[in-house]
Amino acid sequence: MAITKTVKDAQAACEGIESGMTLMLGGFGLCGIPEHAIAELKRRGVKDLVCISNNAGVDDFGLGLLLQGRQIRKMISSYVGENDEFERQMLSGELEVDLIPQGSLAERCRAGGAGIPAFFTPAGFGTEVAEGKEVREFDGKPHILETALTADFAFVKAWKGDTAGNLVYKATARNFNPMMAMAGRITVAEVEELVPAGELDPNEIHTPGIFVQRIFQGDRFEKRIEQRTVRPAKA
Amino acid sequence: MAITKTVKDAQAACEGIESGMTLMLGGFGLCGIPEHAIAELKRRGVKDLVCISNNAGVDDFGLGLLLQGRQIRKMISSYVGENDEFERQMLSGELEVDLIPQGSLAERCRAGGAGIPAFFTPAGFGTEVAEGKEVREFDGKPHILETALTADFAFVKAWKGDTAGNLVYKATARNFNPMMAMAGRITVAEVEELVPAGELDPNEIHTPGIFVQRIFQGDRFEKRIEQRTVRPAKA
Amino acid sequence: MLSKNDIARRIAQEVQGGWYVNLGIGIPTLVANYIPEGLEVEFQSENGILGMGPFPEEGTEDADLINAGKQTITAMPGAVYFDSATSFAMIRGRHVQLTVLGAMEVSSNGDIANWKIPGLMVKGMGGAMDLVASAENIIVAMMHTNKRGDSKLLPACTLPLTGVACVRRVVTNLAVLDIRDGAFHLVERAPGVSVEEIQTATAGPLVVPDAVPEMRL
Amino acid sequence: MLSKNDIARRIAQEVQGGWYVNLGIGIPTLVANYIPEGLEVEFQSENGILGMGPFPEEGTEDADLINAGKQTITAMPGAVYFDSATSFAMIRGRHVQLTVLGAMEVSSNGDIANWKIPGLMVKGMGGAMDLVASAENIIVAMMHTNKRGDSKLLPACTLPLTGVACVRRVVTNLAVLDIRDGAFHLVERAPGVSVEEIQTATAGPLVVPDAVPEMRL
Repeated sequence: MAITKTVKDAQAACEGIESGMTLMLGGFGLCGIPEHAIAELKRRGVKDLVCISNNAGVDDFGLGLLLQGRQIRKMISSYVGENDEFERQMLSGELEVDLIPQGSLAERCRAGGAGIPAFFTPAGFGTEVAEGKEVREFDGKPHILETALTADFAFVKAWKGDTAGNLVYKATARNFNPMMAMAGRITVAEVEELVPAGELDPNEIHTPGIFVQRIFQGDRFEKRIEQRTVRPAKA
Repeated sequence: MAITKTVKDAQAACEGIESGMTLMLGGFGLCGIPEHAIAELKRRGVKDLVCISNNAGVDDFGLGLLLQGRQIRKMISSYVGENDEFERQMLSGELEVDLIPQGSLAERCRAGGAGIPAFFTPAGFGTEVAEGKEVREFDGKPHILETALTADFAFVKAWKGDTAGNLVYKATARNFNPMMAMAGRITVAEVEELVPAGELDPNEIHTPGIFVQRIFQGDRFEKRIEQRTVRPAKA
Repeated sequence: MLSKNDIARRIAQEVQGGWYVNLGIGIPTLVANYIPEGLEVEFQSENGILGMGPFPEEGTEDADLINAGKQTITAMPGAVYFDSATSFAMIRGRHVQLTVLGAMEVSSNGDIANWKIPGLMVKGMGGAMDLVASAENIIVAMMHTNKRGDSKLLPACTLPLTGVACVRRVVTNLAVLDIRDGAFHLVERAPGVSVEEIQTATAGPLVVPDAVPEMRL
Repeated sequence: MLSKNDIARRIAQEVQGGWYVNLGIGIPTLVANYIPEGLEVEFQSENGILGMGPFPEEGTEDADLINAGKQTITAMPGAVYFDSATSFAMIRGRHVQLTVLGAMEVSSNGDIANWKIPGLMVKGMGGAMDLVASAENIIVAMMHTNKRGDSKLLPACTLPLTGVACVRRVVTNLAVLDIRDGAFHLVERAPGVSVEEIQTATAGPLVVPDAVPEMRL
């Protein structure tokens, strides 16, 4: 019988979060971010967080909300443009930042969830990223050893989910969510539509429920667009 | 515009196969195996093959057909029971066999397709599998370094596919097919149903077409069941 | 003395609600039959399914839906299919709470051998090495002695190993035993089996407490 | 002298049928506009789509469908979505035939710097380091000189590197140049631009053949 993962709301889903914890947050830019979890983290006021997330939101949405409240001690990201407050805190030294290549970030999260403690990748060889890391040649090409990332809590956002924690993402809102779901000690999924176990096609699930400990349906998603680029509508 | 991968049949799909090549073949037991490619390999009579496949088929189906014709020089597998001819050739030394843990086999194929030349895994530490391999502790636990696998040709079997090479597998017939599709220099997909690009939901594709170089619709799949276990039908 | 079904029945008692469980081929597969109705437990089969159900009704079997023993199966509501890399990500990443598997030999430091008899049997390890290297909670289900009557609970394995220092508990036709501090610790006797019988059948160091309760099935 | 659109137009000439192409932010994005109708080329965006199409018609934009520049986009027939790990498996595993990206500096041994100006700009490398470390065919699209008029084609990069010895070809507003044997090799001049102008604007070693054809756009 399927294991029930449902919790009432973001507040219940964040039970046990403490200052100083390491969190993963899915999303690329503002696309596919766990908005409700971020709002709840802001409400709780937990501090000294280490946040692993590809980006850092914008000033007034996404992780920018936690930066405003100085709740984040350290960011582990690949790209943090588009956020003035972030840049200010980083350049002033208030915020610790570990910038790592996007593919290595994705793979390190997957590795953390998959019990692979380390792997070799060519990305970053010969750059700052390689400093202090083991270098080894394979097929005559230098690679660096990267280690797995895990988190106390991982927050992901999906399109549909079922009570057993199975998740389906929509379009490019998938991005980092599946790997982060794997790598969280406690993984919290917020979904636009929550259905009973058995309603999703088992062949079409992106994240198996085994990776998800808590799931809830968000009551309203803003899903803000960062760069609205369009062409004229045809008559 | 989508890149067309369609070829006429198994014969066209196997163009360029030569004796001595390394092949990957998807499937678990007889479930999800590339039947048409195997039949074509038998017809061509190519020899000295290195076959990477989780299993070796049964005496008269799957890779057993190539074993009968002594076409395989070496098998890289995790489990090879259920095949008398295999056992005979292996014990007599006619067939070289490299047995590796199933999870390491899957991950090594994925690594080969993903440009990860090597990774650490706990599987096999302290066993024959670890002989000659680097051992390193992470979090106080010993791991061994495993390297990526690639192949000259990878043969996979999917349920549905489109002309751009996108694949959807059915149920547990997915198994090793997605990783092997990634790891083939030339990946050949045989599908039960081939549709025009655009007909599959882009959100529900298991193997993106970028990993597939040739695709064809098989004219009849036997899909033999290895262990038919049932309970009485309800009245 | 327990039947194979009784061994499975006893192991089913270990299973807790909320657990994902991987059952090996043979006796372990039978464990699924003894999980109480309504207990929230999902079975993983490493070939690519979570939420494995019973065998299909005759006539509904599907060649594309099998378990790791290559048997036709069904999927429960809430089931999910995935590829082999994802499957072992679950296993290696310790997302599976319990692994039950068979063995040819188990040693008193928790080593297990179950994949090879040199020169005789070479079926391969399948997923067993990944499972034993990763699982935090491994129960071995097996007969206490082999067909020749020799103990399968040894001071050290004689066959090629599947994994080292990984088995926590062994359930046999004679007893439940825990492994710690380099010894087998007798936990329960099978109904009607004496401590002496267990001692005789156990070649590895065996610690027997003052009271050894009989199993309740 | 080429406009940004002309640079993109010239790079589009390099694209062959059957190729998967990753276009970076800025000038590279414009390349998609100049691919001949009917050429079988698919664009990958590393945030998780193959088969990226043009911007959506006004009113049909979808917050869940963006490219790596975070712009709303559409999907072509045959498109597919995937996660970031799979996306970089494609890139690292050399399944993408061409990568076009911008740069702040390129050196004559093929090093590239495009992610950081110490103390001033710290946006991060995004996927650029994975792309340049893995792609077999990298074209840099950029202006020949920066806003202060300094050459961006240098004997050695002064900014923190994105990758080493990886750039094969550079297309600027002045010229097409190949990189080999530690030097820039002039391949084509922009219409109306003299070899002397290119020599003046190139700080790194430049090899000029006897005849330098003008680009045809």
